[in-house]
Amino acid sequence: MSLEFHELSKQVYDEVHIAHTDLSLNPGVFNVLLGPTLSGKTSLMRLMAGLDQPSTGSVWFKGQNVTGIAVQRRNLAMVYQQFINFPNMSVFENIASPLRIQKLSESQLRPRVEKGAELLKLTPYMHRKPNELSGGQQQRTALARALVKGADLVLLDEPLVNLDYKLREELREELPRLFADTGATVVYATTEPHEALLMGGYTATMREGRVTQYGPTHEVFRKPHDLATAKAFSDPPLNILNLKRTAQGFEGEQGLSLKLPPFQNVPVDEYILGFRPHHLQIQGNAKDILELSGEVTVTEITGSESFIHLKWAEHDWVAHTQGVMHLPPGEKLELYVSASNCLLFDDQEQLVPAQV
Amino acid sequence: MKKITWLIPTVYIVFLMMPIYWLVNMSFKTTNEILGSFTLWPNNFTVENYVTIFTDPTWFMGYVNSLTYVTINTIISLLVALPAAYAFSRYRFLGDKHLFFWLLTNRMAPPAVFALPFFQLYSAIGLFDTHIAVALSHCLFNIPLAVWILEGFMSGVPKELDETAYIDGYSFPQFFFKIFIPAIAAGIGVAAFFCFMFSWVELLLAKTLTAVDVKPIAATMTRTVSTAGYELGLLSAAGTLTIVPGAFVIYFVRNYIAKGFALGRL
Amino acid sequence: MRSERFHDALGRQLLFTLLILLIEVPLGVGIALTMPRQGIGVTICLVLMALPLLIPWNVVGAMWNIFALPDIGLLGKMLNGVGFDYNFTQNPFWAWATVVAMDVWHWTSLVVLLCYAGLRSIPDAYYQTSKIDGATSWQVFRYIQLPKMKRVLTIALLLRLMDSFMIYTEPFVLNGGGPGNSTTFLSIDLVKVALGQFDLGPAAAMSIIYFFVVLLLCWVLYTLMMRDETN
Amino acid sequence: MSSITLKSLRHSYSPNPQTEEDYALRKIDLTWRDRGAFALLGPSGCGKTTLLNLISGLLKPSEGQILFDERDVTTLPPDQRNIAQVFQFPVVYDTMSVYDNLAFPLRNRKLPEAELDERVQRIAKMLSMQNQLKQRASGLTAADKQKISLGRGLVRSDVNVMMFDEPLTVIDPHLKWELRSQLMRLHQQVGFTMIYVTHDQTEALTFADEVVVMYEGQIVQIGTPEELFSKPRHTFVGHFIGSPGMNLLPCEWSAGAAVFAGHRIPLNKNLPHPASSNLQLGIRPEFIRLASEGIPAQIQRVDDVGRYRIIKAEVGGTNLNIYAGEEVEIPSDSLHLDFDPDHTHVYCDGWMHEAKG
Repeated sequence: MSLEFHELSKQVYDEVHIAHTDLSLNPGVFNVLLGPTLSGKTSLMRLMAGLDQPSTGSVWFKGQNVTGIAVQRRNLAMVYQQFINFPNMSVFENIASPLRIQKLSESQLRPRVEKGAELLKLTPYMHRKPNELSGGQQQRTALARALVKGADLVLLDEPLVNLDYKLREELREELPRLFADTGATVVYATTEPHEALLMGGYTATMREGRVTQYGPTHEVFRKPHDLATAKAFSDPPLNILNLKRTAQGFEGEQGLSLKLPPFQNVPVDEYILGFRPHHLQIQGNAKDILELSGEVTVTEITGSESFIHLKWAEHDWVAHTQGVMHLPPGEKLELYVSASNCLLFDDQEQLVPAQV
Repeated sequence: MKKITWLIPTVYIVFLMMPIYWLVNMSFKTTNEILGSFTLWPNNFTVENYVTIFTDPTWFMGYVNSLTYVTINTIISLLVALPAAYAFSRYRFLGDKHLFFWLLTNRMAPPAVFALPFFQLYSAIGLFDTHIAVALSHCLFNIPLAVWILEGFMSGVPKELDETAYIDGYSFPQFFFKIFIPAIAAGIGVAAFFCFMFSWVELLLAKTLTAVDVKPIAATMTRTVSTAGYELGLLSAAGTLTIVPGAFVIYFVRNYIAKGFALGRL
Repeated sequence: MRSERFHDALGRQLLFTLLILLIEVPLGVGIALTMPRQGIGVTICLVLMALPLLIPWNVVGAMWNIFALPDIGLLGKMLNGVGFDYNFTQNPFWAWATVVAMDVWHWTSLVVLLCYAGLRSIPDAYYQTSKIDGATSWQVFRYIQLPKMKRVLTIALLLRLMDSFMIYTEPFVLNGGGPGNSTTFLSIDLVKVALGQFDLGPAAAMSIIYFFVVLLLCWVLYTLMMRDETN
Repeated sequence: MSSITLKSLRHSYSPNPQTEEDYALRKIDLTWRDRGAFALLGPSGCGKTTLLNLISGLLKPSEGQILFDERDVTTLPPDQRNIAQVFQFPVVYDTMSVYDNLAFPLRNRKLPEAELDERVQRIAKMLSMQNQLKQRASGLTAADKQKISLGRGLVRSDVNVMMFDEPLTVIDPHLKWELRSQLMRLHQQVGFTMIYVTHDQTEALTFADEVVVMYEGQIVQIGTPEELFSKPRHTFVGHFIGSPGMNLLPCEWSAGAAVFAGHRIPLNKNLPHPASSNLQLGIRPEFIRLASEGIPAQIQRVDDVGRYRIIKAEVGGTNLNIYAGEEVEIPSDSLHLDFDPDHTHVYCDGWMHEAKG
């Protein structure tokens, strides 16, 4: 295990930024921290970096307790959401800065800086100052500095959020590969579930200062342990339905009957059923457990897919389908969700596993 | 609408320039012409007044003295204000929201009140009539001002810049001198400008704390008024020369002046 | 401290402060609003306007003395030329007018510079939105420029308030606080008592009162101006 | 409400433009019909904000005309054009309450107080801000402030066009969904002509009936989201829209057909011989199917994006992306590809190669 938190918490005055977290991140892999704004991603990263000290608990890196060790003495790199570069230095000097501090000779340093600049397509701008660069180039400079340093731990705090959409797409693909060769443990914070999925590796979902789940990205996505994780990892938002257990099985709001597959027995009466927008289908098949009729409020079309916003009872749902569908508002639609795509949560919002 | 827009500043500038013009005008006149007739420009153009100033050591040493203590003051003020402003911009502590107000209370007390204690203090420790004495006394109101201006500029630099440097491995002094100071160079320029300005224009303390050796130019001029009668031409020439350093400084920091105030925290 | 002389000086001081604030602040705001926003005009305006701030205070006094003298000064000659019986060394009214004019000349630029800086920090989108909303120039001033200038305006007000209490050198050099005591403000009176008559006891007491008057005025002003910001 | 026509519009920020490069906008001809929802899409610096500011009257064009319906408004100031604009960062009058903010444009137009109140209340309800009307605007969150900016436009009945300049930049991803669908619902209710500027393809495509794609000061394509997706007229559009964008494969022309990596690619149309040899084959990842026979390809990597997967494959030294739904079985190393002929296009010097007439 590379980076570990033991009973970590962080409080600033009365505000809890991080609530009691135990976590060990896998070494040498790409880890994504996923959660909405103010869910504690940045606070956690600052504790990882040693920029802030935890209120309780400890941070361990490579088997050593690093709590309280000065930032300068930890071999790490960090890239922020804002474009942070040293304004008085050229791109070359910016990238070279951590190496200069390590007292590398010019001949050792130059090839590394040039290689880093090349990987991030900065070679033509080596002599410019940061304020003479576009936003994308500034952020590439910051990333190159983190890459070249050869740090054991690389922290990327929403580095792509202020960039143009297409540029973001491009860097999103490059980043995991760029850092894969360095052997560093990378932590990447984002608010976008889609980004987490694209980045692959491992994901830790966060909500209200807690890490709700950590594991391989696809496992967390497909088998969230609780409602908070499922919500954090869904874009468009997770569709939700309240259920009650009756003598016959489960019953939804408005007397809706469902053919739920057998779930492990949990001694509670109230449940929440969650299903992702792309699992809410408008064509049925044999495995469907839920059939209902919703009313279209708005349809959004991207050219290849449609987001159909629906109203069912008091709930606002979204169906995300492949293909273009022009549906007028007010139209009634038959909707289907299949059994394998249902997530059932108990009254404590914990996932109820299906019976094997 | 368009016409009024340039008219107001223009009229104002003309108003500002009139007394200055009159001063310059006089400085090129002979005393006889000044007292003898009223002319809008010098009829007998002369640079004699200036020659007198540049050849008489009591005159030009006044300039040297003034510039010396102003420079010393600017340096001391900045050296003290830089760390103080850094603390204010990077850390939160009780009452820092009213920083500006508390710093300003220093300016509320009249220099006249301070003149006497300063006089006694410096006399006691043998600093009386030295450049450093004047420079130190001017720190009283210049340091708060410099702290306030610098704090504004420093708050404009994200604290993530500091952190990036620490993460890169910079120690605090390395970061402060290699990265932070260049990053707020404009702010240092503006703060220096204001220190220079207030030290240069202040007279009461400067006069009280000096006697012979380091008499500032302003005091030399007062002497002219009182002892040599109204040597108006000479006085005007000396006055004109006191405007020159200020004009130079203002020209150098012209692009930062507006910014300097805008960033200050209240 | 029931000295009549002190009360007179304090009264004169308050009147003077009120007068110059009433002139300098609106004038400064007005000039800042009409200043060019870009181009070479900005530099010219800033450099020329800042010039009076950089002149040693006794030179300001001396300069105005020369400028205003009825026989050889441009201002004195002009005013007498258009039929005023202008003589600031003899007539208290003209002495006051001259001292106020001198202060306006000397310090309005500070208000201008501060306000100009405040105005520059308003993003274009605000002006564009107000244009689109159909706001008049007065509304733009009232709802956009004034709120955004509030911070710098507070600074300007406080500085001018304090410094007007400090005013000493300029009127002293101009005409020594006269004629009579008509332009003897608080600071001048203080120095007269302290250094002129070596009456250190009363001078010290006066300084303390002076300090508390300024502190009180500033605090009231500061709290009033900042009230909205905190909640 | 009105239609908007741009006639040979050009704009340069330099006073004496010499070359084409001096123009931030190079000749725009365009008509937007009344009550439509339109988007201007392009990367930063493509001229979309310039175009927006020309329409709102904040800039005067160097050449050309702008018509609202039949009326020439080229020289009119913004307040006489009856437009509303929402900027990237929220603009509110800090010292006013939410109510006064919303009422401001109406008071300036001397609307009777009763009617004004009725309208403000209605808009506040639409924006679900009824309970915040008395609050001071300065204390609100960025999202709420942006809603007010929006509301100040919606409250007016005389608006010819409502314009949005990347209005969701400051909004959290989860709130974006809510605000965007709210905006679309409002559009359906109020029916203003709306123009939405963004660099985010999802925002543009989902919002607009018709999207204008801009690139280096020029319009490269105008079309519905479907058209842009299925028939990109230029390789830039193909690349810019869709994520990942269109696969652009080098190809040759031989005996009336496109040849890619030694394979003749079937097209569903007869194309003349292209004028240039700079040819590319364009096909979107969504339109490549896995088949038992066809073009052989090597799998390099499979990215699981949750809802679907992206197969990164290689054919004769060229990389391409293939879309595979959750249900598709992906073989382990090599596979055969089948290009949908309806959605396979040939690009000549970047522009779509089409049959004449």
